[in-house]
Order: sequence, then structure tokens, then C-alpha cells
Amino acid sequence: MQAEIAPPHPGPEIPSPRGGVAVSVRDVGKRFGSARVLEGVSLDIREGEFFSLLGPSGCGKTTLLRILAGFEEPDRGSVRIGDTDVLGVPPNRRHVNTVFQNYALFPHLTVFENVAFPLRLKKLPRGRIEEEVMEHLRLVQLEAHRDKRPEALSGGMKQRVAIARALINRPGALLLDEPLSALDAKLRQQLLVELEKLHDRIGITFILVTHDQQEALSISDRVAVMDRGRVLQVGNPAEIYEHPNDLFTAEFIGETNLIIGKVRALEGPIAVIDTPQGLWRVRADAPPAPGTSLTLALRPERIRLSRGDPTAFLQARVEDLIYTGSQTRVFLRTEGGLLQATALEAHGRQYRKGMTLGLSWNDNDPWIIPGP
Amino acid sequence: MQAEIAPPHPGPEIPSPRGGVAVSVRDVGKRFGSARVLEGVSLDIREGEFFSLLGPSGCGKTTLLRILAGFEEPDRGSVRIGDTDVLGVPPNRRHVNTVFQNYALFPHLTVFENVAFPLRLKKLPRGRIEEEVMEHLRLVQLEAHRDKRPEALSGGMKQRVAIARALINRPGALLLDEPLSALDAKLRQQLLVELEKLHDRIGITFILVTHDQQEALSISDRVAVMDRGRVLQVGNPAEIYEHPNDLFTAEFIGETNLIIGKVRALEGPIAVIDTPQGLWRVRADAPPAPGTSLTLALRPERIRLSRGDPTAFLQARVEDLIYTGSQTRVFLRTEGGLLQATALEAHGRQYRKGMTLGLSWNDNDPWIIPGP
Amino acid sequence: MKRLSTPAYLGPFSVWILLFFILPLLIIAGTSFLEKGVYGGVTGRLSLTAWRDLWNPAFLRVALSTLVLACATTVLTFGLALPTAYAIARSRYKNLLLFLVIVPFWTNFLIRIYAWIAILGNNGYLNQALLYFGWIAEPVQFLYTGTSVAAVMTYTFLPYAILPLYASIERFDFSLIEAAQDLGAGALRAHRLVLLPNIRAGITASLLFTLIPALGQYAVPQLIGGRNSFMLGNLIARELTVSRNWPLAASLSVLLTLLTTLGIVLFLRFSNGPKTLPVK
Amino acid sequence: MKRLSTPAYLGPFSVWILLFFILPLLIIAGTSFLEKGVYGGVTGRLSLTAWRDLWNPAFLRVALSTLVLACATTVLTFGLALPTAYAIARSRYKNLLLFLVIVPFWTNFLIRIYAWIAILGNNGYLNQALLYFGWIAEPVQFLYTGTSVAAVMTYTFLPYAILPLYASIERFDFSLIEAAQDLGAGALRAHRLVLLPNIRAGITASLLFTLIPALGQYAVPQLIGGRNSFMLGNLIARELTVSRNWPLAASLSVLLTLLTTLGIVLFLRFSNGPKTLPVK
Repeated sequence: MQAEIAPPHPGPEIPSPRGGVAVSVRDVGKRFGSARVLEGVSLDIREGEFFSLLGPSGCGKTTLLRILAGFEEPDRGSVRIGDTDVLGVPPNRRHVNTVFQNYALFPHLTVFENVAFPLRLKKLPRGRIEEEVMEHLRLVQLEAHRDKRPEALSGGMKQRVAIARALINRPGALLLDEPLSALDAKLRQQLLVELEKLHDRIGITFILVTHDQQEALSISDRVAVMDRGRVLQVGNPAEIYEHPNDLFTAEFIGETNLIIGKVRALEGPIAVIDTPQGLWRVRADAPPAPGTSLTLALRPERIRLSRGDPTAFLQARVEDLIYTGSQTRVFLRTEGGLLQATALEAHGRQYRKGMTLGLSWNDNDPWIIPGP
Repeated sequence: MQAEIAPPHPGPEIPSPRGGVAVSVRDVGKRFGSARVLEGVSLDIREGEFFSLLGPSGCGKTTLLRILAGFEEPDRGSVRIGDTDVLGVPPNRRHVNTVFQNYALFPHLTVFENVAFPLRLKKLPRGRIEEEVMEHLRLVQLEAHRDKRPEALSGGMKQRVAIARALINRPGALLLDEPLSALDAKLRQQLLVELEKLHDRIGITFILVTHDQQEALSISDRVAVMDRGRVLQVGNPAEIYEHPNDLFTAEFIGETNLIIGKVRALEGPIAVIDTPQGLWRVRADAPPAPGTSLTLALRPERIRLSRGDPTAFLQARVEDLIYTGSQTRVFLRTEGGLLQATALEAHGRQYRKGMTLGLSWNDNDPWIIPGP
Repeated sequence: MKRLSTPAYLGPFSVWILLFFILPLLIIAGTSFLEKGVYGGVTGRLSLTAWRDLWNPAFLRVALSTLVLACATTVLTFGLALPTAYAIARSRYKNLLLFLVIVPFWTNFLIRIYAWIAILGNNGYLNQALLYFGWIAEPVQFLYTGTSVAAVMTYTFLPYAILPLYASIERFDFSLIEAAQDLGAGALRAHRLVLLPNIRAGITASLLFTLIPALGQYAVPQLIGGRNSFMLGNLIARELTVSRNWPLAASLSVLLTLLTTLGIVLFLRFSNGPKTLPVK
Repeated sequence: MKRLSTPAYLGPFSVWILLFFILPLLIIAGTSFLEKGVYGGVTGRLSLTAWRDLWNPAFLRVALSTLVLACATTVLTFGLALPTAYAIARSRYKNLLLFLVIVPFWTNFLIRIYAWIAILGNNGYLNQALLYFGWIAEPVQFLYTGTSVAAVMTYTFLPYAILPLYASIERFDFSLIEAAQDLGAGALRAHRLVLLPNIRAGITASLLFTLIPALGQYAVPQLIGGRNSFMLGNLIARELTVSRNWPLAASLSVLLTLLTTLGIVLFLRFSNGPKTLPVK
């Protein structure tokens, strides 16, 4: 027996295979009553890439997707899909299709009829419809369920019907509105992998809206982090995770230790920074001038823990351990406050509450975020 | 500025502080029509411990909780809460309270009135009610929202009202039915920490139903893994994660490499096992006799990756990398199949698709699961 | 699909209200101040006769008994409708049961009433059967009593009272009942404290759907009640069709409308009553 | 809280059906085969006279016109009720608008009808106004036509047709409309293909709530329609109250009930029609 293991995926470092722009959003603004939902959003989404809009609920990501689909019109700005300006074009004339959060399957139709719906609208001949629908049901492994009603399907099956139905028109881009949020943790993992496989196979642009950073990082070619109606950062998962350029992104993506400090001196590319945790030496491309207040960020997994190492930067007492199986989160009390480190489970087992550990990291592990 | 860091918790290794048994379930069976939901479940939950019922949807965990609460009667078996047999006792006479999955707040009452509901039923004097309710609203930090209706609250706030309401009767045990499943990923993390804090502070027994293994492992003193109406394993998080004693648990909890093999020889406590991935040497307390077919399990994070190490057990080509920020999942093609390893992000960055890596692990990292 | 803004609707709805409520009401109110024509209808001359005629103790007695009968019917109907609607909403055979509730109304109203007369009359099947078995010595007066009017009105209005209750109970989240039980309430108390306040819209609709037509009823009292159980509706019908005194019919109608409005206002005030937790 | 098992319900419901549907129907059917009494009622003797009398071309003509009027009323009512219910369900002021729909029914039915007679009669306000402005030379015959009967029945039944439609539209998940648009349907087509099939229960209830009382109506044709627009209900009422020929009333009722059943069966067959995707 061989473990079920995730299939290949394009990986974050590989650039999008095609060069064109699938969707272009320019300075889009939108209000609902007095609430500003989008404030000047600009984005270019490349042809064939898996692009995620990531942010907390209420950040405007779903509104942006609905603007792309045509369910909302922006108050200002322009939206192009492929070569056409789509402002004012109704949803049924746009070359994109949507997988809705609740799947929005037609309850009065069977699986087959749901998927056939777009083709029947186009009045394709019966044989052709049969052929195409079955092809797409095979794509999502639902041939056997063609005559069931949506109510008889599990959550994961419903989602696959919704995907088949959205793909049958061969859209220029597939819009996915939190497609996994209604599912169980384990099933979510599995469908994420299926989604990636599907993207690799059919090669069209996928635009995913999600609030789950793990989901966005593991599946996307590029991610746009949104908060309060603005796009804060766009980049591939590694850029987003390793170099978040503001506090919101740093805190929203993964766990981060944030330490306020003030630049004391510069030593070439190294900034020496005064913090409640002592003096930190941080490598920076464009280090700020001495006297500048800033925030240092350091990922928990970059902190190396050791026992009785005299060269460690800091000494700390283990205050708590949170065991999550594959890794252990270690909460450390230093003189200046609390720090969090992550240890792979194999290492984590050696630590106990109350132990004193030495903490060290590389000069280029912490990064600087402007302002406190 | 200091990062928000999770507070102390009792930790998995610390035994329950009190000795008594809070809830005792003996050979409980339950059918709904022809569906067997519970098949002879027995459990002892200790006073004051944080106990989780973990399993996929449909495994019977919620039915078991509903039997404890009194909403369902078992077909056979006995249930004791504290010193009393509660079979046939209606929910309102049981010394446990429930936090429902959808919170079940009374929509026609304010936050204050929701929490006051149980006290008003008891006809406590007005001043006493005011005092107790405000104390419990302070406990969940909702004093400021006392006069709001549930519809005006966020998901996290609703959950906290539900907890305050369930605690105000000072129950012998608090039953929590997937209390976090309706919330966003980030909020879920935060409320998990709050729940743990609360448990530490008030010290009563918490019984949590969840399908999320991360949730169960990180918060519980002990976990019962359930599948198809049976309890497969009960233990603290480390026992469950490190020594799952059957295939279901091994696959459900975390990621696992599973390899079929046959015992070739025994060398003292070491079993030499023939697998499609070559000969494996595994340390086992009671190694099975030569010729036995079995399954080997190995956690991805126990696999050490190295480049050009001649002492490695296996050579493998990197087939895919899935980046999730704090760690990278590495898919490795060996001669015998696929294996999955996990690397902390700092290490993961050095690997590229197509690289050849050496794989090694300790003799006591893989474990044996009976039968293929 | 944005929700359409309101102004687009208020237009047609104002017309509806104007045409179907305000205008008829104004015409009726106006008519009550005119002189009656000889063969029905009115002349163009103003007159207060209709209002003077109203101060007739007989009329006021009828107004009072109308109020009593309508309230009794409403209470009786609601008492039957609530458990029925609950049972339907909690059953697996909702649609079938709902259908059965409506089915009796396939037959013409008049026919059903006459069938009841045939059963309950002094020479009716029921009395004949009771006499035959010797359980009674002489026929029992079932018909032509206030009770029979209330009973038949209840029978008539029951489906209209059941449907809105069913709709709101069916939508009610029964985990709230479990929560109340979990928190210490017995099953009955949980329903009273949690179900009732949360289906108030259905209760209101159900009560109004009974109270309003009961106050205005004229067919049932005419056929079943006889002269002793006349209601305001019968007086109005008599003035319109037999006595042909339209102004008096109009002033009676204004009285009836005022009575109905009073009933509704009192009822709404009662039903919106204490906003605090209704635990004694 | 388990759902209660069915048998517990079937008992009371069987009684309901028996008492309120089967029994009256049997009594009516039985009565139609008895000899008529001199002053109403029946004697104990069997007779087929009532059924022989039924084969009167005049009666059959009335039966036909009853069917036509009832169907016209149903179509008209549904045509008005559907957009109204949709507008209410999509509005932010649902409760207010629902209230406004019901409000006209505070005033007594008879009164409202007479107000309409006062407006539409040959000497009514409308004709007088039109004559005054010189737009017509002589009064227009609004009343005592089939059209006026259908119009007033529509007015009477509209709220009962709106409410079930509203209830099902309000429950409809409008993201399905968005899905249909997303998949290539224009707004109207999306509503036809997705909204209508999913509110079928509401449509059925709405149509039945109109068709059944329309077929059995007697008050409106009597007051508004005059002798030319008599419906079966009027014939039955006449035989019951004026001619006092109960057996004939009963045989007419059986005819009406058969007609109603036929209407419902045809309608249900139509509405359950093609189960496949209704795209032409």
C-alpha cells in the first residue's frame, strides 16, 4: 500500500506559462451606502495563472470578484477581461464563470442537467450536450452520479458539480468564491489538491477568493493580500510570506514575532537596532537612518533553539508548549517580553516548561517593517 | 510593540489535576433507523480535564455528546455524570451545559437576557442575577455588548455569549459541539487560545467535539479518536500523534507515509522489514514474527533530507514542493513509490524540483501498524 | 442582483391602498352622511339620520355580541391551529398534511354549511341517531345558538389560521428549544419561553386572519345562527339588500370598521407587549 | 427533540378529513338521491329527480360559464400576484408592504362590494364623472357583466394569492439567479428557468387558493354580476334558500365538486409536468 500523496503542482517559483493579461483591474472603487468596500484597487492577472485574493472577511475580496463576474458595477475605475472593457456588460455576456461559495446548484435539476444548463441555453444539439457534459463529469469524477439531485450529494461532490458547470462554457477565467470554506478540514486539504490538479490540466486562469492563508500560499502562483478595500501586496507565496511589507500582512500571513525598535547605528548593510529584547543586528537592503523607529518581524520557525549555547543572542525560559503533532509551538519568556518559536515535532519533544534555552537566528532572518 | 502571543496552557504531558471521573460512558450503542451510529462506546473522562472527541463527520461524535447532554437516549449501555446514572434524566435536570455548533442564542433576547435565562428560570433575585450575569460577561469580555441582540454580534462574539450562558449554571462539565467550525481560520486560532485560557481559569471539565485534528491536538489533555461509531484510541495528543495504533488514526491525524511490508528477520528489538522501498530496520517493543505482513508508518517530518550523504537509507528525486509559508511539503519519488517529507521553511528553500536527495531517519521513527 | 430601491414600489402600493382601502372607506363614510334614496342608493342631500338611527340599543347589543362572538372564535381557532400547525411542521409528511388541511375547502362553503345543518338540525342526523338510541328524550338545540355560530366560524377559518403558524414554525430553529432545555427549562416551558416569542409574526397573522373576517362575518350567523345570533355583518346586509337603507348600512360599516381597528390595535399592543424576558 | 413518528398524527388527521370533507360530501351525495321535502329538507324516499333535473341546458351553460369565469379570474389574479409578491419579497420594507396588502380586508367584504357598486354603477361616481367631463354620451355598463365579476373576484382573492407566493419567493435563494446569469441566461430567462421551478409550491398554493373559491363563488356574481353572470354557486344557493329544492342543490354541488376536482387534477398534472430541464 502506498500513501495517498499530493500530485505535482507548478510550484511557486515557476512563472506563469503564458504571457498575456487575463484580467486587468484599474483603480476600482465601490461603496455600499456609506461603507467604502473598495478603494482604488488595481491588479493584473496573467493568463493561465492561479491567482488568489486573500484577506479577512469584509476586506472587499468578494466584492472585487463580483465586479469581475458582473454582479456588481464599480463606482469608478475600469475592468478588462482579455481584450474587452467589461463595464456595463451583463454577467451572461462575460467570458468568465463563477463557482459560488454555497455552490448555487439548481435544486430542481439533476447533476447532469445542472452541468448541461449553459449548453441548453445555447441550444446545442442533444448529442453534443450529452458528450460535453459527460466529458466534464468525468473531469470531476462524477459520471456515476449524473442523475442525482444536488440534495443527495455531499459537500465535496456539490463543489465538483459547481466546478464542472462553471467550466463547461470554457471560460477565459474561472472565479472561485471561497469554494472550500463550507467543507471539513481534511476534505478541504484533499479538494485543494484536486483543484490544483484541475488547474494544471485545463490551463485556464483561476481566480480564488479566500480568507485562509494556508490555502492561498499552497495553491497559488500569485497572491494579492487585501485589507479594508485595498490591495496591500501582490506577489508569489514566498514573497508574501518572507517579505510582507506591512504590519497587516505580516500578522495575517502565518505567525510572526513583532518587536518595536529604534535604529542605533548602521554597519554597512547591517542595521543595529535597539529593542526591549536587547540589540538586534539586521541585514537590510536599504537600512533606515539611525534614530528611526520601526518594527522588526521574525518568523517563529527562523528562531534556532539550543541548550547551553553561549553564543546565542538571547536567553529565554520556556513558558508554554503547544503541541500540534507535526510541530510544537514554543512560547519563550525573555527579559524584554514573549517570543514564539516553532520546532519540528522531533525537536520539540526535548523541551519542557521552565527550561532555559538559547535563541539565535541569521542576520537576514528578521526584516524591517516601517513604523510601529 | 509586542506580538500577541498565546498564553500558557497545561500542556499535553501534565496529568489531569484532579483524580475523579466526571463522565463515564459504558458500552453505549445507538441506531437511527437502520444506521448504527454508536457501537459499544466506553470512555472515562476525568474531572477538570479538557477532553476531545475527534473524528470525521458521521463518526458518531456529535451523537455521543447529545447523549451526554440528554437530547438522545442510547439504545443500550450506561452513562454516568459525576456520581449519578443519567439515563432517562431530561436535559434540564443534568448537571452539564452545552455550547451548540450554531450557538443557539435566543434571537428575541439581548446578550444580557440570554445569559440571564438560566438564572431567571431558577427565579433568583434580580440583584443576584445582575451580578452573576455581569461577572460572566466580564469573563468573556462582553460587558460592553450586554444590550445587543445576537444578530448584531460577530461570529466570535456569539460564541462567547454561548459560552457565558452555558457556564452560568456552574455545570459539572461543559459540552462543546464544534464551537469553532463556523469561524474564519485566523479567528479560530485566536478563540482556541481563549478557550484554553478559560478552561485553565475555571477548571471544570470541557468536552469538545471536533473534526479538526489540529484543534484537538493543540488544546486537549486527552483525545478520543472516533470512526464509524467506535472509539479507536484514547490518549494524550503526543500518544495519538506518535503512536496511532491503526490505519484510520494514522491517516486521519496529520500526514503519514504508509508502506506495506513483510517481516524478513528479527535482530533483537529491531525488525528487518522487506518493503517496495527496500529493507527497513524498525525498532519495536513486540516485533511480529518473520513472515508477517504489516504496514509501516513514518511521519513526513521525521524524514531527514540531505544532499550527497552516502549513509542515507534511500535516494529520491524531488518531484514536487508545496510551500505553505512556515514549512514546505516535499514530494519524493523513490524507486518503490512516492514519499512525503516536511521541511521547515528555512531548510525547504534549498530544494528544487528534480534534485536528488538522501533520506534517513532513526530506527524508532517508523512504527508498525498491524495488517495491510 | 441588488435589492431594488423602495420608491419604485411605494407608487403602485399607494395606488393599491388608495383604490382598495381609502377610497371605499371614504365612499362609505361619505354615504353615511347622505339621505337615503327610495329604492336603495342615496340622494345628493346631506343628512345625519343614519347616525341618529345608529343609537339604537338593538344595534349596540348586536355590536357587543359581534365582538364577543368574534373574540371567542379567534381564541377557539387559535387554540386548535397552534397544535395542528406545530404537528404538521414537525412531521415528516408536511406536504401531505398541509394538503389535507386545505382539501375540505374544495367543496362549496354554502354546501358544507348545509351539510352541517343537515347533521345538526333539530330533525338532523345527529338528533335522529341520539333519539334512536334513546340517549335523549327530545331533540337537542344544536343550531341557531351563539355557540354553533362560533363553532362553524372556527371550522371556516381554521385553515387560514393554520397556514401562517405553520410557515413560521417550520422556519423556527428547534435547536433553540434544545438550548432552553439544556439551560434548565422543561419541554413545555422551553416552548413557551422560546418558541412563542420567535413565531410572533405567525401568531399575529393567524389571529388577524381570524379576527378580521370573524368581525365582518354575515353568512355563518345568517345560516346557522338565526335571528338571535345576528352580527353587525347581517345588519349591514339587511340594510343594503332588504331595507335598502344605504346610509344606515354605511354608518353601521363605519362602526364595524372602527370596532375592527380597535380590535387590531388592542391586539397589536398586547402582542408587542413586554420586551423583556417573559419569565415570571 | 426527535421528530415524532407519523402514526400519532394520522389519527387526528383522518378524523379531520372524515368529519370535514368525506362526511359532508357523503351527506351531499346522499341527499341528491332523495326526494325533496315540501319546505326544504328531504323525505326518506329515494328519487333520481335531482339528477334528471340536472340535464337542463341552462344549468350546463352556467357550469361552463362558471369554469370560464373561474379560470379567467385565476389567470388574472396570478398575473397580478406574482410581480407583487416578487416586489414585496425583494423589498427592504417587506413587513410594511405585506401589511398594506392585507389592510383593505379590514372593511367588511359586503361593504367593499357596495362601495364598488356605488363607483361603477350606471348612476355611479365614475359614470357621473365621465358624463360631466363629456367624455361619454351615456352611462357605460360596467356592472352586471362577466368582466366585472372576474375583476371583483380578482380583487377579493388577490391577498390570498399573494401570500403563498411571497412566502416561497422570500425563501428562494437568489444566488441561483446569479448562477443562471453567470452561466449565460439573461435576467428574464434566469427568472423563468430558475425562479419559477423553485417556487412551484407557492405557485400551486396561490393558484388553488384562487381557483377553488372562484369556482364556488356566489356572493360576487350575485351582487355584481346579476342574472346574466350567475355561477353554479348561485344556482345552489337559490335551490337551497329560495326554491328549497335540497336534492337539486345537492346534485349541483356534486357537479361543482367534480368540476373543482377536475380543475385541480388538470392543474396539478400541468404543474408537475415535464421533469426535464424546461429550456426549449
